[in-house]
Amino acid sequence: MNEEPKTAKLGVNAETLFKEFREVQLSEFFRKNRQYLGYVGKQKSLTTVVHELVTNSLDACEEAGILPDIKVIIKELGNEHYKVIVEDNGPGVPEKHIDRVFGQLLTGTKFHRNIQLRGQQGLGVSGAVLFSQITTGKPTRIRSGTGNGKVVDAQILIDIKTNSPKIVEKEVYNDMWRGTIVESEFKGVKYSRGAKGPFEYMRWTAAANPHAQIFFKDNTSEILFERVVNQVPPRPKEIKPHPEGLEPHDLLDIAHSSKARQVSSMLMSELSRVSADKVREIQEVVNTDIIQNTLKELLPEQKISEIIKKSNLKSQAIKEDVERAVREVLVGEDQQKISDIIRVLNGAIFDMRMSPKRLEWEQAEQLVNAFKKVKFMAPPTSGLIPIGKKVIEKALTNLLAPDFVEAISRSPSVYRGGIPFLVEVAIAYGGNSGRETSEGGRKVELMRFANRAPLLFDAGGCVTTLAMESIDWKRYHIIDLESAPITIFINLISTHVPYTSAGKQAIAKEDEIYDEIRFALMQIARTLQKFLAGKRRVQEEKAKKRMFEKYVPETATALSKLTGMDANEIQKSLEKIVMSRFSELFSKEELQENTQEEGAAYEEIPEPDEEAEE
Amino acid sequence: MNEEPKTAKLGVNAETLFKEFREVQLSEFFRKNRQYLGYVGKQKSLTTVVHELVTNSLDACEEAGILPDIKVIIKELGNEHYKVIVEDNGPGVPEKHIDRVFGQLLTGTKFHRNIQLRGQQGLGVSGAVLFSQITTGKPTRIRSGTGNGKVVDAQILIDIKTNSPKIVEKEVYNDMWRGTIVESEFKGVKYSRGAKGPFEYMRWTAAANPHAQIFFKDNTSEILFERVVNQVPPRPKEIKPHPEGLEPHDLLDIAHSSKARQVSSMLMSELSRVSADKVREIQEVVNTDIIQNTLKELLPEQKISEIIKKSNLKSQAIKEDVERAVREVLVGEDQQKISDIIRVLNGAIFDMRMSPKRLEWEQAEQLVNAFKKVKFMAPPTSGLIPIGKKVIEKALTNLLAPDFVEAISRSPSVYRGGIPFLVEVAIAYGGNSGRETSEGGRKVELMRFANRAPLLFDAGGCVTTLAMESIDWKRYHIIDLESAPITIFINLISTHVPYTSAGKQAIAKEDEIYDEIRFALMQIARTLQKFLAGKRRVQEEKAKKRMFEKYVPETATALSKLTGMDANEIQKSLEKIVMSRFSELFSKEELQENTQEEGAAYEEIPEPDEEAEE
Amino acid sequence: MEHQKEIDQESLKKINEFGKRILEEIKSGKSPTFNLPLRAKSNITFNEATKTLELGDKYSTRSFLNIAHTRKFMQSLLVAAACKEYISEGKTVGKRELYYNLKHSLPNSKENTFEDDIESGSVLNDLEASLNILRERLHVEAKARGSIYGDIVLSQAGDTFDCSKLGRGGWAIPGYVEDVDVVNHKADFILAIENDAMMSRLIQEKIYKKLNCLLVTGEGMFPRGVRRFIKILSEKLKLPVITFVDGDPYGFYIYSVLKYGSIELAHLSERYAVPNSKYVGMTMDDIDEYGLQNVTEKLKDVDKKRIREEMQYPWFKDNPAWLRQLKLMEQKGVRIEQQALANKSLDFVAKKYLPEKIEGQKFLD
Amino acid sequence: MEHQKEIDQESLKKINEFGKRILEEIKSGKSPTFNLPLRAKSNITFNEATKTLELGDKYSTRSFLNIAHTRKFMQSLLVAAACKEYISEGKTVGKRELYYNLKHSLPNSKENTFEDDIESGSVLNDLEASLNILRERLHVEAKARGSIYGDIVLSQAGDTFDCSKLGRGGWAIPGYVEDVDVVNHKADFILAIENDAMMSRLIQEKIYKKLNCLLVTGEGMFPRGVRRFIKILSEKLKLPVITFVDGDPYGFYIYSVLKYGSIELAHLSERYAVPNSKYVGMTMDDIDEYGLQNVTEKLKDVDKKRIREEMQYPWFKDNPAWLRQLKLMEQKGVRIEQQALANKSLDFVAKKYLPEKIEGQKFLD
Repeated sequence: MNEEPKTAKLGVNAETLFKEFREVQLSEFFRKNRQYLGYVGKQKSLTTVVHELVTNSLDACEEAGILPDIKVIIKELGNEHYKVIVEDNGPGVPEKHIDRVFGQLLTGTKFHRNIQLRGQQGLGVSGAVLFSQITTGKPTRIRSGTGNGKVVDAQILIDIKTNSPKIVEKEVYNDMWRGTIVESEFKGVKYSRGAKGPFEYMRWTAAANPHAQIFFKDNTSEILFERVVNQVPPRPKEIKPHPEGLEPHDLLDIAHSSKARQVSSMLMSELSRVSADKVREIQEVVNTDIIQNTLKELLPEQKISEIIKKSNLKSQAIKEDVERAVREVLVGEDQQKISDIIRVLNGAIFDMRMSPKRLEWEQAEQLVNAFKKVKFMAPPTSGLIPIGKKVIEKALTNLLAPDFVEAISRSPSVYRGGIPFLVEVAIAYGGNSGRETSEGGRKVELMRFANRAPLLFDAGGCVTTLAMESIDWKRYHIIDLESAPITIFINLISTHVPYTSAGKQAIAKEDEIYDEIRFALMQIARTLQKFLAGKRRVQEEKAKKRMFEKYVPETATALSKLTGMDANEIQKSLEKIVMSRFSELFSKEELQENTQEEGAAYEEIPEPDEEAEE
Repeated sequence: MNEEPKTAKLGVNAETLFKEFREVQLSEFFRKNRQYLGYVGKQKSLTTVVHELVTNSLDACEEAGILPDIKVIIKELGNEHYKVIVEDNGPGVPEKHIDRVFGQLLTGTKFHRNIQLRGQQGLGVSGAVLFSQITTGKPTRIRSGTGNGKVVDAQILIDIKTNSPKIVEKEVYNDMWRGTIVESEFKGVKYSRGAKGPFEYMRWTAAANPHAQIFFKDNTSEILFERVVNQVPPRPKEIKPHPEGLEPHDLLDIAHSSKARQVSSMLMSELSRVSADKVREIQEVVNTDIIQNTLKELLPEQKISEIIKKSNLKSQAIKEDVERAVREVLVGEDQQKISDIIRVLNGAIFDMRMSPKRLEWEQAEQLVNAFKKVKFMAPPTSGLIPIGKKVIEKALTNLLAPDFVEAISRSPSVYRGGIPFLVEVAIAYGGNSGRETSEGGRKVELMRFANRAPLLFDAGGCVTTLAMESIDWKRYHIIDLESAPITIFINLISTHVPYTSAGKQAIAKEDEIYDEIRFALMQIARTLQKFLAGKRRVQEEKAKKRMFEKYVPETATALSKLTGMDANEIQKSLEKIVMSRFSELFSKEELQENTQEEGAAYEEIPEPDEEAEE
Repeated sequence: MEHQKEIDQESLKKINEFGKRILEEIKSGKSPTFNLPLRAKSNITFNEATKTLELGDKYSTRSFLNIAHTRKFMQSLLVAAACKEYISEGKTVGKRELYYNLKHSLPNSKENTFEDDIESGSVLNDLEASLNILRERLHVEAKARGSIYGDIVLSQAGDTFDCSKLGRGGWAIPGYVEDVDVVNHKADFILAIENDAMMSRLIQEKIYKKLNCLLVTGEGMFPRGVRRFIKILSEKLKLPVITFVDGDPYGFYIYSVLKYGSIELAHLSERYAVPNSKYVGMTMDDIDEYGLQNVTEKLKDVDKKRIREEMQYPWFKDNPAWLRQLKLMEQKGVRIEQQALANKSLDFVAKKYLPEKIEGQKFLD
Repeated sequence: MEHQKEIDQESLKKINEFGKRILEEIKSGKSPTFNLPLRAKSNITFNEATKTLELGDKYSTRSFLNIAHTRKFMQSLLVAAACKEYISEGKTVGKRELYYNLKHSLPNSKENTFEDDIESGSVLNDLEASLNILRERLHVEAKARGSIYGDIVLSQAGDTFDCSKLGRGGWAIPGYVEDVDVVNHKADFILAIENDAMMSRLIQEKIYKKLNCLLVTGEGMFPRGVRRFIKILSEKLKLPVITFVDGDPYGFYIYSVLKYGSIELAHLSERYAVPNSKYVGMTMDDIDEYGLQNVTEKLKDVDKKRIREEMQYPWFKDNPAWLRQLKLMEQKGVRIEQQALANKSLDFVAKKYLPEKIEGQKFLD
């Protein structure tokens, strides 16, 4: 088989092959791969549309500091054919941006910012427009006013071949109205009021966004989820990247676009948690490695250590200090060798005074490696805006009218070494908690959220589900969680939610997130256990008394046979003994019980951090 | 809660919010979402690199009719740091295209063509370049010659912000060499010789591409998978879309860019399996619907039916024919009404003579609906290039030296109503078939391929696995498939492989594909069963004879005790009886057996179609 | 002991013939074989006249040259030879003793003549059927479990003893009873009792005097030895047998095996079955008749399954009285034990229940 | 029968005192209680001097007003009252008979006094321990299973009978043996045999004459009644007991229960345990000594687990000879049954094995 392989008869050369070479636009890519955008399955596709539009509205309102007022209307137009209208009172989209916001994929304000938002990839609204267009051929109608007196009413399509907006019709008229209405049709989708449909999506949205007023209407009914708190959550702030989460290419990017003059000031101004002290520490770590690697072949190990020890690697004048150390340690050695070593070192030593524009990959890599060896403060959490313990409790009380509810908003933490997050967990018991079963009973319901946006699909592999299932609920006397009237609410807040897949419907099992959720669940479960125990106690005491009374006659008869004494008399004496035990006990027990119910529900729960509250 | 919600103190207007509005490039999107390209997990990432580069080489060779000669070299450079070199003898990339082929995402020749190729999305090679760059910061080195005397040697990066190529270095020198060498470094990846690593990937590639010569080398060893057949597979042809698989937006696209003058000729020239007859049939179906819908409110049902019956809806002069039918049916009715009806109908009737450029969404939808009601021939299969029964058998024999091998290349079929595919299935038994276990035994191995490209990951949900597991192997006397020395080979050939996810590692369970695989598996399993049965028979007869002999002495002794007759004599008589039974039998059985082994392995298997063979 | 000699002579004759036939086949160069009656359901019929299970005349043939038979063939000869020896030496052995006695490894092999006593037991069953001879008469004795009490004087192996003069206990029925003789007796019938504690109660209450009967218990399911003993007594003395067991599917089964035989031993029914047995209790009617509703036990699933099966038994399926019992049990969903009668009073069973039912001839048949 | 009267007088006295104490507590308005010795492992010790398991002096208290005790308290009084009645009337009852006798529903309730005989059995155990009196002496008899054979004349309930004159069978040992008297006997020891088929073999081989012994079998694990009977015989006649069981963890267990008592009945060890028992076989050494390698059986997992447990038994754990047996068994991985001796020849056990070992005093102790 080592002979030269023979080529096919029809030789085709490279030029011919590349005749059809062309660039493909993202819009065309997604047209053929709509599942990447979540448009897969008839039911899920419709829910995805609602999700994208509502998410966008809520984000916009919050960024502008407006209390959201959202209307969602779903009209059935025919078989698997629906119109979806989503209206908000947000800041509106300026006329000059409307076409690209709605008519071009991967544009927007969020993708490149390190900020906590529901949507993040700039594919949301324009993706919905694309989906509408490829199922109905029709444009999406956008009405938007920014409150400056002008309202735009436009019909927008995406030119798929070029990924650019195509305005089919546009009218601008005068009105002070502010807000956005998106109106779009879809075919090949299916509406259901079931567990994974738009209605349920909005109900969950209401639970996690009690500052929003939400109106929902479908072909058969309408419902208003009223606003529960009157305060807009603080605007999420952009967080500077934390050194621990960076990869070399990220750092290079930052360095090259920084306005700082020196790497040292670049690190301090562009990254979070990097102080002047830390810069010096980084410099020391980087250069220790560099000196060791550079001199490895030239000097014995012990000499290298001496040089490192004698150099002040944190110094501003690092090159001079290293040079001095070399001379001191090698004093008496061959002069030529000494100057060779100094020359080599000078070329390698990392000087924090260098310009960030000149930073190269290798150096960025050295810095990133050093970041891993230096201990930084946890990233700032000012960008994380939790819903807050009390607000969640208020929202769930309003929504479920439960017998028991408790929420925990945990302090921020980081995962994968540098990405800040916090979890909020709540449990509601009784009332309308849980999901109604077809037999009219109730079963447990897990409400999952990422940055307040509901996650309705792919519950199986989600860290929230895994954490819930990992709890030994029996320990908390919840014998059969599956069929308990319980709603479990879990919200992950993060600048970067680690979804398991492009579907953005399940959160990956990062250990730190898993542990935080578990911890919060267990803490609330303990309180719930106490609540349920208190409820049970009165019942039990009553049952006890009845039980003693039941055995009295039989015992009396047997004892009468055994002793010859009159059975009636024995019975009366025994009854007296039982009664006296309970007359004492009942008053005492009932007292205990009340104390428990008042106090215990909230004991042991630490006050949430100031920061975690709005 | 019905009061006007108060806005947050710091009102932020829309203009401020859109200050940071910008377009994001695909390169930046994938930089942040590399998992979409298969770069997830240290081991899998490295295998993905090899997959993308090798796939590209093979596709290029085949398109150019060249017998592929592929070299893959993996060098470990440090901890989780590797260099990958893939060299082919393909047509090469012309100098002017090199930068975009390797340095820009979503460019290439394949995406927009309806053709069977391993890679399809134009993200393969440039994705690998991107992955290299974001883990090492280094460019990828490309050397390519088209055999015209010039060779380009270039170092290429992707400008992530703009998704455009950046040539770091480039040299062009004179040489007649033809081929391409891609040389790239990766960090944060891991090489293993295990089940899902590059070595196994290349071994599988050799199994499904016996026309390729494959050389593989890692840090510890090298191996050459020799070419088994000396013929390049026919060049895959572009297949025109089949009407059954189209959606309205596809049809619009085709119509608007067609050079045909009329819709009728457009349908015939741009789609496959649309004849003039079929065009007339489509016209009839479309217009039956149109007439019914248009006249629904105006005429009684029975009159409408009459009109439809009297019109020759297949006619070229359809509008005239409809008008005549209306006049005939409504003769005697109010003239004004008749002309109203004719006017309305004239505006609605779909006339195949119209220009395709003028086709609108609604009409495209009408056509697509009609496509579903008309029966078309299955799509042409000229674009499907199977490996072929004999070639697979040759390849597996070469690779596994099995005791038994049989392959089936099924005839083409369609799934989802219009997408052509065919499956090729083989089973090898004995020799080096199966996978070696850690205890030195062997267990079943499933080799999965899509258009000859190995699928190493996500076996769980793949239709191949599901089909294999659905077979009741016990029926074929393979009692414990799991630990049998069996290799099952399944290759799906299709112009559009229905992957379950963006990872492109598992094929979705389309019923038609599932059934075809099952059918082929069962057919081969029957032959295998016969082969194994034949093998067993000789063994069994020998064992039988030994067994009879074993019981003779004991029986003789007992009978001696029972009758008083000498034990030795009884024993001799018994031995004679046993021998005479087997002297007859052995010659007969052995004869039968030989017949079986020669003939049976291939009986009952129909000759494969001409088309399915190369 | 003369008696014993006759029995043994006949057994030896049959064994010798068996060996001789096989030997002759071998001599003539044929694969040696022997026949045995098919003991499958398809070959078992219920003889309405004799009221016992009987084997039909289907035979199967064991052939040395059939790979599936070879080992069994050899084993059959081993057992036959051993039995010949036991009879000649006048010894009896237990089933497991037989196994151990014959177990050894085959020449040049790790394989044993028998790997467990299930193998030897099954060969013994075959031989019993093939020779048409009781295993006891091949000197393999049954399990010893159960006892007899009452006005009867028995003799065996030279001893003579009075079964009403044994304190609170009775005579422990041995595994081999072929040679038991009755010296004299005073009894009108035999009362076969399921439960040993009920036996103790009836001994205490001296019912054997009151009702003139012999008490026999097998402690649960009557083992072969006890059934054979009852059969011998009832035949020799022409005494009817009255069965007193729990009112549940298992009790019914004990009764039906005693009376009709079992499928496993259908080839020996005539030597085991006691067709003149009658059933006195417990019945489903007893529950209401005697107010025992509170001391019933719920049927388990296995009971319910058994009821369905028993409804198909040839002796039950056309017997309205028995079908009524089975249906009643299914309806009520309960069973009633013999000892439940103690709920009335300890001596209720002896003072009222048994006299009333036996004297009133309130039997199921 | 005078004997019987004395026993009953003492039992009645204890029961009456029990009732009286409880009545007085009720009269004084206290929650009525009674104590019973703790029958948990923590309160059971092995008395090295008497070689029996003994209860320590830890007590637990049953109190009517403790919700966990109330039902048991009532049940204890019911059983005590019933036993008083049985003794007075001179009747004995079985365990299950007791249950049925006392079962009825509580007033205004669907609940019964006892739901099953496990409940009544456990109350009976408690009462036995609390009153420190044998259940047989409360007239609740044990399960009747097992028999005796040999040169001994017994009397019970006015009957006198010779246990060597009972044919191939023996005397069926009844559940109540408190009143058995020995009229005369000719025996040097009692041979306690695990397996009833081995008993039959030894009767056939007339070993009781050869070795001058009484043969007793309990058909497997010796039931309470048989153990009590052996204890009475061995005490009255001052005869040593030699145990002959299978060489496996279960055989060792049968031996150890016979000799030392069981945890369940630790409170009654002095009335059951026979400390002068010795162990003659089967031992692990017998396998090689007598060439029985081919008739051993593989240990099951449950056997292996039991070996580990038995190594911890107080009477084995410091006994090198026994530890050696257990370790040998573990090493060999096999067990050896009594009947495996038949592999040598049927009479091997009687002609060679037992004479050799018993006359040579080759015992384990």
